Amino acid sequence: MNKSLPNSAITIRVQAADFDVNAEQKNLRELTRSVGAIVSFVGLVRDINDAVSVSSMELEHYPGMTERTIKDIADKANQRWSLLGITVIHRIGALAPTDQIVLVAVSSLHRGDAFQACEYIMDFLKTNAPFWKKEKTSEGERWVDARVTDKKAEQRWHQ
Amino acid sequence: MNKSLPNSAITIRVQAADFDVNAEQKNLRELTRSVGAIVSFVGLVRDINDAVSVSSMELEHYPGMTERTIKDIADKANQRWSLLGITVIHRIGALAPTDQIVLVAVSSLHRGDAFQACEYIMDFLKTNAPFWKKEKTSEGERWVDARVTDKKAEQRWHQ
Amino acid sequence: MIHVLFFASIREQLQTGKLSIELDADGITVAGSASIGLSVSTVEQLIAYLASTYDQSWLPVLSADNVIKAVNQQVVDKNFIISDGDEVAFFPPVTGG
Amino acid sequence: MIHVLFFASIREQLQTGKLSIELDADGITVAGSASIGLSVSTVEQLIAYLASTYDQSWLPVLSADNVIKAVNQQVVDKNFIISDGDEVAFFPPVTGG
Repeated sequence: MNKSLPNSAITIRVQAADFDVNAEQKNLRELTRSVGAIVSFVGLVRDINDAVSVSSMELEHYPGMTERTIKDIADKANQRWSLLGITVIHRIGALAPTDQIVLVAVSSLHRGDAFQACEYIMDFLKTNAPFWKKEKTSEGERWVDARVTDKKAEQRWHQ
Repeated sequence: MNKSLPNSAITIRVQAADFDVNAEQKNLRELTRSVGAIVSFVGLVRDINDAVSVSSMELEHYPGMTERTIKDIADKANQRWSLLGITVIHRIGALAPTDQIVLVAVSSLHRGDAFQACEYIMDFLKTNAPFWKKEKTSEGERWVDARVTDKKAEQRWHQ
Repeated sequence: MIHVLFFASIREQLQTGKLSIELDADGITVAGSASIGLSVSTVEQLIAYLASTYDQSWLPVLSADNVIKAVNQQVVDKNFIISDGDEVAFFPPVTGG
Repeated sequence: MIHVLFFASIREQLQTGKLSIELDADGITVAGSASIGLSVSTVEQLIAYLASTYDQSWLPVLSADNVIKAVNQQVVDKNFIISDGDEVAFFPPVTGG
């Protein structure tokens, strides 16, 4: 396993602005000409959550701890699989349905590593990174509840 | 399981031209405002394969059977997981290191389905879709050998 | 000085986002107030102190099982010992991504 | 008429990408030639016929274990029965993606 991914190959950003998947993948492709696989996850704001119509949401976070938690997750993924680059971008502030929320993009020589690491990073980000969603819905404002399925997704990796 | 993904939500293209990941993801996002997750795989031409330097490659295919095989794989993924859209684009012709070869993008309500289906489609495409790579290397031209690891990756899904 | 932060639904319930507590040799004092001489060393004791100082309604909010405690941006349990200069945060289960 | 296609390394080894075979009531004939009266019904028999008609060196190439046979763009085994109008393809293990 490659445990020597330099810090420069791990990019973590928390920002209000939207992100450009092409540009982020291009950065990963330019890190090394040996990249054979890039797996990307993009999470989007859905128009309906738990059967209630969502008109917009506000994403709150804990500045500093979010970046630190994501970096720790990325480092662990990098120890576990052979990776060439990791990019994680998470948006904060006001978002509307179909908006992009989060990007996790992982590059590697062979696809198995990138698939596993990308899902691992998302599973731990979901359950550990201090972000909170507050939805404006047809029934008023509400904080989104944490999902048991997300906790189960994380726990798979401990087995 | 959603077994009713309409044909319009499955896009399969075999083309010499490059593809634009942003544009393809945008298409998936516009299919329905309920999309919560998009997982994308991009395969790239590597500069080194089996320890030999690669200067370029030529991708040959079996016109008709490639599209038909990929459609069959996408249909099976759609029966197995709850998906909202599937896009597969595979390039043919002359390609150089760092060029994009293939895109598999899958959208769903929740990320687990998209991750699983994207990897499933790639694993079966690798072992079943009739494409062949011929590399120009520092040691001359050679047809790329099929990998045992790709066959094993496919066989996981039969268990 | 201890920096205390509250996020999301906890911040709303307490109607407070952050506050600072002055530590002195005898215990802690609210910033700008006199020391009240209460000994605080663990996160659990900090919660009791905050409730006694600000509002007893804070006790059940901050003691709830699902409230996450972090000291210096690392998740800890209620027995974690706080030191001068620490940043202590309370927040509900996270829902990003 | 049966359409026969060869791809990649097989195409290069045979120096042929495609050819057509005329089927008649008695058996098959090479397109434009007279019938040779050889009975062909399975993929395996087609391989033997192609080798006898074109070049005996084709027999080991097309009979190799790892050669994939497809009829009408579906993978089949050597015992698959060919019908008039079928498209029969021979190719090595695939390496796309």
